[in-house]
Amino acid sequence: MITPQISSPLKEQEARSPIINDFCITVATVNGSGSATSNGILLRALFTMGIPVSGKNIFPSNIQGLPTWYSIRLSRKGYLGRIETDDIIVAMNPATFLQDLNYLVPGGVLFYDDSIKVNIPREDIVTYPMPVKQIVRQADVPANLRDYVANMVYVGVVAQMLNIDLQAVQRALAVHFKGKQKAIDSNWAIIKAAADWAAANLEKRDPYRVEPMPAPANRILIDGNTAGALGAVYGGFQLAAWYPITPASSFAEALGEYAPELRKDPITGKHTFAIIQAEDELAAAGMAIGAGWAGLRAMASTSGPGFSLMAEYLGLAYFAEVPVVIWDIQRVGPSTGLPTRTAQGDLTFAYFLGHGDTQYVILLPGNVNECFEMGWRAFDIAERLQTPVLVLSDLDLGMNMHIGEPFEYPDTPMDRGKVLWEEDLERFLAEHQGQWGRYLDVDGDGIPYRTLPGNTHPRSAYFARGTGHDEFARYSEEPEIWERNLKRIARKMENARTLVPKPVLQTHPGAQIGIIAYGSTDPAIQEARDLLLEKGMAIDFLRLRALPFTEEVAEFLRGHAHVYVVELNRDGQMHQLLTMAYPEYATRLRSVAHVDGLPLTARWVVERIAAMEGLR
Amino acid sequence: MITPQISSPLKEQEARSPIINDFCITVATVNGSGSATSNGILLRALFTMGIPVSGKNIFPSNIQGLPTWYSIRLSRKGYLGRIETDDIIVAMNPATFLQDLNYLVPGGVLFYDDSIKVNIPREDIVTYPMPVKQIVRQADVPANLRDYVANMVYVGVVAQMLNIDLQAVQRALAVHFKGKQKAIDSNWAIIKAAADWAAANLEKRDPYRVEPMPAPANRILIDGNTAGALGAVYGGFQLAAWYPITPASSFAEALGEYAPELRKDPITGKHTFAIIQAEDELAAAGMAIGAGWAGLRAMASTSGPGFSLMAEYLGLAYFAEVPVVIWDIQRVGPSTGLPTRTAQGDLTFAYFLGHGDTQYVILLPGNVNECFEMGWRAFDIAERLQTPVLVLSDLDLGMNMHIGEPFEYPDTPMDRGKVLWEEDLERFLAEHQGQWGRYLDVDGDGIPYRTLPGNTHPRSAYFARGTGHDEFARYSEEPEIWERNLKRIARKMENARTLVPKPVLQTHPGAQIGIIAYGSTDPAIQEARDLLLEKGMAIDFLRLRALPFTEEVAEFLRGHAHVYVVELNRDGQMHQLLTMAYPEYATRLRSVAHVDGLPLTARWVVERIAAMEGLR
Amino acid sequence: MMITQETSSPRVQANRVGLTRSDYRGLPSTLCQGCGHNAIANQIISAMYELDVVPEKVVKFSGIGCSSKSPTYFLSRSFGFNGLHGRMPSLALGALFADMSLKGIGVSGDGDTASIGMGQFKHLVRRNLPMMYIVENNGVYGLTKGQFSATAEKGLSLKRQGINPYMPIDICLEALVANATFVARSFAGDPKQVKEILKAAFSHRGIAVIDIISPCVTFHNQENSLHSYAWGKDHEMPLHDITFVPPREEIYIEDFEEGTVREVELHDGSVIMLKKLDHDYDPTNLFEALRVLEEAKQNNWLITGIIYVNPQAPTIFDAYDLPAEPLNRLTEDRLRPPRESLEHLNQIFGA
Amino acid sequence: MMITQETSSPRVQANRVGLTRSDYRGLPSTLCQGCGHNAIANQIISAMYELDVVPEKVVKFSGIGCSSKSPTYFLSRSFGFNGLHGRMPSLALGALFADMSLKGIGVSGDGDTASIGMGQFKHLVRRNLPMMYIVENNGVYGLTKGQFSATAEKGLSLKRQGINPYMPIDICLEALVANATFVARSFAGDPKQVKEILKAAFSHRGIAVIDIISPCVTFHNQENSLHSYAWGKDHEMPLHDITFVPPREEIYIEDFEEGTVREVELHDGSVIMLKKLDHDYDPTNLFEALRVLEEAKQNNWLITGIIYVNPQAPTIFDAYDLPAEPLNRLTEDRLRPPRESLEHLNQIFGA
Ligand SMILES: Cc1ncc(C[n+]2csc(CCOP(=O)(O)OP(=O)(O)O)c2C)c(N)n1
Ligand SMILES: Cc1ncc(C[n+]2csc(CCOP(=O)(O)OP(=O)(O)O)c2C)c(N)n1
Ligand code: SF4
Ligand code: SF4
Ligand SMILES: [Mg+2]
Ligand SMILES: [Mg+2]
Repeated sequence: MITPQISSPLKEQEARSPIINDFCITVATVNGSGSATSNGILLRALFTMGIPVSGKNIFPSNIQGLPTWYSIRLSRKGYLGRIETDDIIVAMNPATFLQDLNYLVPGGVLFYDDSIKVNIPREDIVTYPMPVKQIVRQADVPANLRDYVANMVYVGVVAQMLNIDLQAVQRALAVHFKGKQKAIDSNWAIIKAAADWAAANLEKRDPYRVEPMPAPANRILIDGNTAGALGAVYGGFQLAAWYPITPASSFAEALGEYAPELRKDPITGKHTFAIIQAEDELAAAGMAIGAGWAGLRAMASTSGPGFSLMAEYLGLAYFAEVPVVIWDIQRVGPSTGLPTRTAQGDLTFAYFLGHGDTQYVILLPGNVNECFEMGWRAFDIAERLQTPVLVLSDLDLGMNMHIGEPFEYPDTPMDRGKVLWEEDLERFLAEHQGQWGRYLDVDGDGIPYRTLPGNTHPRSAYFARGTGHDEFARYSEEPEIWERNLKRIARKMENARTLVPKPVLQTHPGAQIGIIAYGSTDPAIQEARDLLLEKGMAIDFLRLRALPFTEEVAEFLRGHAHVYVVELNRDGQMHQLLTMAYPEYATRLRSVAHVDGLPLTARWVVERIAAMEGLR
Repeated sequence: MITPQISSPLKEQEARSPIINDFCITVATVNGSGSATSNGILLRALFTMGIPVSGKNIFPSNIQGLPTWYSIRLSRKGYLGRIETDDIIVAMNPATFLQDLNYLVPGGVLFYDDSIKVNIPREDIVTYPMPVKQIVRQADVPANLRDYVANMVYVGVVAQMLNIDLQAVQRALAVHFKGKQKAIDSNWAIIKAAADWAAANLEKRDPYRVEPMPAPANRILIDGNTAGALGAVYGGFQLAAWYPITPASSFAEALGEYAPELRKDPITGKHTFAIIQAEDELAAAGMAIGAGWAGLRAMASTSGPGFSLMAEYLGLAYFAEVPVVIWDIQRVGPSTGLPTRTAQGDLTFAYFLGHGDTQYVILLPGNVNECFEMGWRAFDIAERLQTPVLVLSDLDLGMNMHIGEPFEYPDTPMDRGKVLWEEDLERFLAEHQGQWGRYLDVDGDGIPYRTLPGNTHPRSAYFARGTGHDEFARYSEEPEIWERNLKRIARKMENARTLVPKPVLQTHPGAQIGIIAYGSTDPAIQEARDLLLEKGMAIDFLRLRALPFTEEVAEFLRGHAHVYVVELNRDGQMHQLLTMAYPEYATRLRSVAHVDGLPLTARWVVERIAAMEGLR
Repeated sequence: MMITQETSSPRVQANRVGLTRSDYRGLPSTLCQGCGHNAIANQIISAMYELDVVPEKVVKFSGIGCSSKSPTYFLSRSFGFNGLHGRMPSLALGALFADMSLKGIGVSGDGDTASIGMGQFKHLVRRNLPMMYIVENNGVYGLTKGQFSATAEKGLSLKRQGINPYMPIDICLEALVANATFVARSFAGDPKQVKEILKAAFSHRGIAVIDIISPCVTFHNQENSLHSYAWGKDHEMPLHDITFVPPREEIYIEDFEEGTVREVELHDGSVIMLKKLDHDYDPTNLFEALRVLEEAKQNNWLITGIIYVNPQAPTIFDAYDLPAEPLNRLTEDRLRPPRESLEHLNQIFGA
Repeated sequence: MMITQETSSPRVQANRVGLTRSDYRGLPSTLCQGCGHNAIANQIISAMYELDVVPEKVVKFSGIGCSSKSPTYFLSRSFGFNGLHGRMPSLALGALFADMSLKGIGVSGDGDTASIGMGQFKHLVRRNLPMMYIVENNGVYGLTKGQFSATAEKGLSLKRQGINPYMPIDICLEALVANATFVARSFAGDPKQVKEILKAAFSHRGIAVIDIISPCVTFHNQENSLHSYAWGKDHEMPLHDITFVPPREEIYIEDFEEGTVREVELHDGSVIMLKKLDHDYDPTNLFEALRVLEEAKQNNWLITGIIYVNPQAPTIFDAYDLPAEPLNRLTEDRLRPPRESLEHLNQIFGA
């Protein structure tokens, strides 16, 4: 991390021009204290004011009592990646008080619970003690809820001091408590009391403040897991199997929250889906694959350790050609690693998952809108190709709140792929000399036709298996048949290149070099590009959204002298895959990778690229 | 496969010069008939005569009654890879009789059970009917053993007609039946009767025959699994966990066969090892890793599906830095695939095994001697590096019999790595300011010192885990600590480059191009090189024996205009890894890969390379 | 909708859905001659025929093993999925959600269920998925050539494997404590009982676990068995050749009286003791079920018959509010929520 | 060999190996205030102290979960390995082979043991590895925030999770049918009984399974519980805020009479009924053990006490002919066969 930024004592106010909508607030609390609610309300209030804002929760892998940080970044210009320093700190946790101060910029602001009795070692900051106990005492709060209410105090004080619209706070409360008026009122009472106290007792001595902004129409604020789950709901998921694991649990839980209402059968009023909490991830994979085989839009959501456990089953799905969608919300590995931190470390594992020759379609959502879109589109691709589609999100994208555009209703009808029901099969047989084979490539695209259990046509049944089989799904150990089949599957997978989302390209006139990245690092890279441009370095940017690579990637590589591949893992995994896929451009690729569990920052990217370019 | 080689009718004998010790015999039977014994005896008899010989068993994934082939190749010049055509067929299975004939070369020989009543469609071959029933009837054999004995008939007839030394056959019987005289005698009686019948009734009309050869001193004949198991025995394995799976079961079973005798403690006479059949491969991996952590030389042996199931546990071993050796005897995947066929398809999966950033030392034995050597050396590497070592063998190497040199006794003492027992720790603390940390790098090579359970020093204990931890094994979620630790592990793994077996290099003066291959394909490539040389193409050959790559690989790539990477999988997995590792030479690499379940043939390699070189 | 079915020839006897016994057949078996698993496949064919089952209404599942191969040997006209070793339960569970009118038949082995598959087996049982779950139990891993499975009796000594040091797992007890709603045991050599149990199990609404003792003629082969194959009359020279699998006859026993114990000699000369449940045994009494199983265990008997039934218990499907129509036939209009609903959501998540 | 141990201060009371209670401590707990798991860790400390255990002779194992964190909260001077979720048994089994004089203490959760870990748990039990295996059973997944585990009672309704549709798994019954040689159940709030059972279990030679009901104060939190936390006197507005974990007191009950049933109210107002085994209950009778467990199940009691013991059964180590000396201390001269033996092998495999 960075070294403390302690400079000369703060001179009184003079000449500090206001800093509006462009700073970072970090709230330091302990987990289980209810602070997540307070922080969420602050974030949503700012969002409601039309300010570009992001919230990043840095929390421990336990349930109660350990240090937790929540950083809210406001950025007029819309830079929403993590930054490494804080402008404002709300210190509620004595245990980290001193350490937290190291991250505060000179001239920064410290709000703190005045029951924390520590000497503040910095003189270059503005401090505002908050009489939390006192305000809580004044409200008539039962003893067991005092800790919780304490967090509402800082919402009120901070809102008041930064000029956050109190109506926006009220609206945020209403959203959070889903309209439950009692809860809204009682929390509001504390916030209001705290804000009033601040108005009466604190003198503004710092330059930070917010102002409403004319928001681009209709932004939304949502976490990636909910967005992905909603995508799956609109994708018509029919069976979702899961096993609890951070940071993926909230994906399945969001399904459970939204599907019952949204997915009532218009005809019978019944549910058109089942969500099953399995006994482990091997079973979750098995359930999803069984369902996918039988014609349901089937999925499982998990994270690293669970994903590792699915290797054998996904190999079966690949080889028996079963559509299934797996969401891997990546956390930091290897092994149990850092369950509550973010990374992009499962990429090469996913790409080569399972013994033997395999290939997978991998989708790489980079924002909440892509989570939503891939949430439904993944099923279309999986069913069209009759193969597993792996969606690699991560903790930062999945569990943190992000601003997005309103979700767009799917722009294409569902693609259920080549499925033959009774009449279809009858017709097919008529058109193909009475011949249908489950693994027979009649269209020349490597994609065969499949029938589904329940099909009562006496010719429909076949026996699926993970062992060698011929075009008619008959068991076979014949060398030529094995090779022919496996090569057909490779050919089939080639279709993926036209089905997967294309990369997003951002260019700058005259740029000689490029960046390739993917997933949740997008905001940091956007900002880094602008910073590098300020340094005189124009960089084009290609954001990958899927594997296998589409032709735009080769074009991008061809068009640039060298290309930085930026990612959140140790080994530069996308760099490895690009090198493999493009030997002819291999030497143009430069890896810019690291992983420490935190979201990427623009600063780190700029430093690395500048250093590698010999700048500065 | 190849198209039938039917040419003009065979002219009587004229001008066919004898073909000595240079042909291929394929025996076609059904499995469970005991033919494996007969074939093994033929093979061993030829070996005993000093003739370079190899045997390849092509068998089905069931227990009884399905077609099975056994191909014995004799090669004066020592080419012992598979070849695609047969010179001699012994047809005992009516079900495949006609199909088998397609592989017989013009002028080839057909021995067949005369109870098979099929019209023989070829006139360009020599046929010898064998009155199997009659000979069996004459011997006084119980009804239930007739099928078994039938197979001894062809041993006798073939031996007689090819001039196989009957004494060598007797010696082979003695080895097979481990000296049990009754079994030797009764089988010998049938073989002798059959040979006598042939001598009396068949007239030699073909050019094939064997002659004893002055064998290079002391060759051995053994399968790779037994060789590897013996290596582990001499490597001092202490705990081996396994779950039955073809083609790996015989590895663990060989441990069970040889260890009890060889591994009696010289002091107490007790066993110094435990072999545990686990309930599955997740448990086998867990047991081995538990044992490795506690200081035992621990291993597990498995094949593809089981290997997939070990992904999560091996990630733990990598990250918690636990030495363990895993043998993956590769069969054809993906999925259950072809359990009784061979491939090199688990390479990229193994390399990227487990979620998050991981790296593994991978050993690639290419013959039975390397199986033995890597059998013991793997433990030294694993314990030195405190990391999993994966040994990738395959069905062809593991289950088929191969000629090798006598095993060499380990030429280095066991390397138990940096282990601190009570006194060691006491000394260490004295030398290091009273400080020892399980993950503290004091030597600068990234390799820390470890203590083992049972160490009674009160400072020895530590708590191992798969979650983030600092140098003192304390739980940590600190970003810098995570990154520092993971980078140290990467640095630690760099030591592997000096510990793993170097590649084997074979050069030819003036060769401009090269081949890189590994594992069981060695014999086919040796032969292919000679064949290509005959076509005027000199090729150098680098046989990899381990990952990570050592400096010789870069040198080889640097020194050649282009390099063919030959392997038995669909996707060219080693080609992928080489491309990744050597972007600067990426465009020199050309993939020559396929997989159909059968061992590689020189012919296929020659055809592919010739075609890619534009030859012919 | 119905498609005309290939009608069966009038000569052979058709059942009430117009099919003959041969319509329930599968491919020829590739198991060893004499393997108990073949006998069971035959009884499945008979039971389905006699129950007038429409084959297209059945889905077959299995894991990996000799036993798990057998679904190809019956009901060729049913869909089937030969999954992963020990992981058939999850596959079946997912698939059967696609169409609740289908009935699952799972075939597994003792290795497949009680070793690698223990976890999924127990959880499937607990979930009460309507499905017939047959364990073809031979105490060994057949397909991998004769290692001990978790149901092998303690002290059993096998060729190349040594002596089994562990207590066996009792599939019926396991099913019972996991709250199975139908538990039975039979013996592959007792075709009449096998068939009757299959018919009862197939008609049960819920998970029906049937543990069928099904001897492996090839590998359940005691090293020192008196009857092990030998060449020569003096019985001194066992062949010791694992590459040879002598063809054998399937074992069949006569039907025997309820409540009595019967010894059955297996191919390797070892003996098992079957005890048929009493005629008046009450299979709805869980206590009794536990008691007879534990009693049998201590006496080294294998209790056969229907050990426990709870016909009332809700199935996993009852926990979901699904339409009667098969889920896998629902079309886009019933799966994709209307456009307005998304606009509503955008508002909720909006500023 | 022995290294001088840091001697304990003379003021505090040392046990027979010269250690004080604090020598058995671990790091401060990071579990929720009031979590039953902390109470258990404390009793482990007391039991080890009272048993005069040398901490270096103990090895701790766990899976993943709140419960599985607790091995760091006791016996800092013992080695430990916090392994994978549900896969602690195999890790422990492999490790304990290294030195048979060490004793294993495993701590697991109900999710860790009965959901993902069912297979390894059953097979560990069956193998009778000498080890104390504690399940801290709270019916939920604590660490992942309150989903149902496989031991959750049927019909339980939890925040965000809905209603549990499945029958619970009974850890003691599971252990028993897998031939466990020591099976007990207790309640984290009954410290005296917990400690006594721990002491008995630690002294058992074989696997000792202890199912300890250990309430999750945070997530075993019924949606509609009368006592759920509310703000305001009218009890109308439950907080509905899962980001808040109110600190609570651990539940403790008075010691109560053997043979009687006692109700205990949990934090969320739900009630469990503990029944202490009779004084004259014979824990060596397997039938009785099955009976009382099944009876308790049907009455919704949780039987506490030592339910079954079989002190005679051979352990897994008895199946191996290992030297008494720890395997992990054997040196090369005892592990690598002599050179001549290899020459002999080369002859055997030679021509
Ligand atoms: C993950 C995995 N491990 C191991 C195997 C190898 N394997 C195939 S069948 C089998 C055992 C089958 O035993 P059982 O279920 O008892 O069936 P049986 O052959 O005795 O009928 C094993 C271990 C496999 N296919 N997959
Ligand atoms: C393979 C895998 N899947 C899921 C998880 C996530 N996970 C961590 S703890 C836990 C459940 C723990 O529940 P339990 O064992 O009952 O312990 P408790 O927290 O209730 O004490 C889960 C599912 C994991 N770590 N590994
Ligand atoms: S090996 Fe045994 S179980 Fe397998 S088919 Fe043969 S007899 Fe049956
Ligand atoms: S969440 Fe529950 S189980 Fe976990 S520490 Fe808190 S109270 Fe204990
Ligand atoms: Mg079996
Ligand atoms: Mg729990």
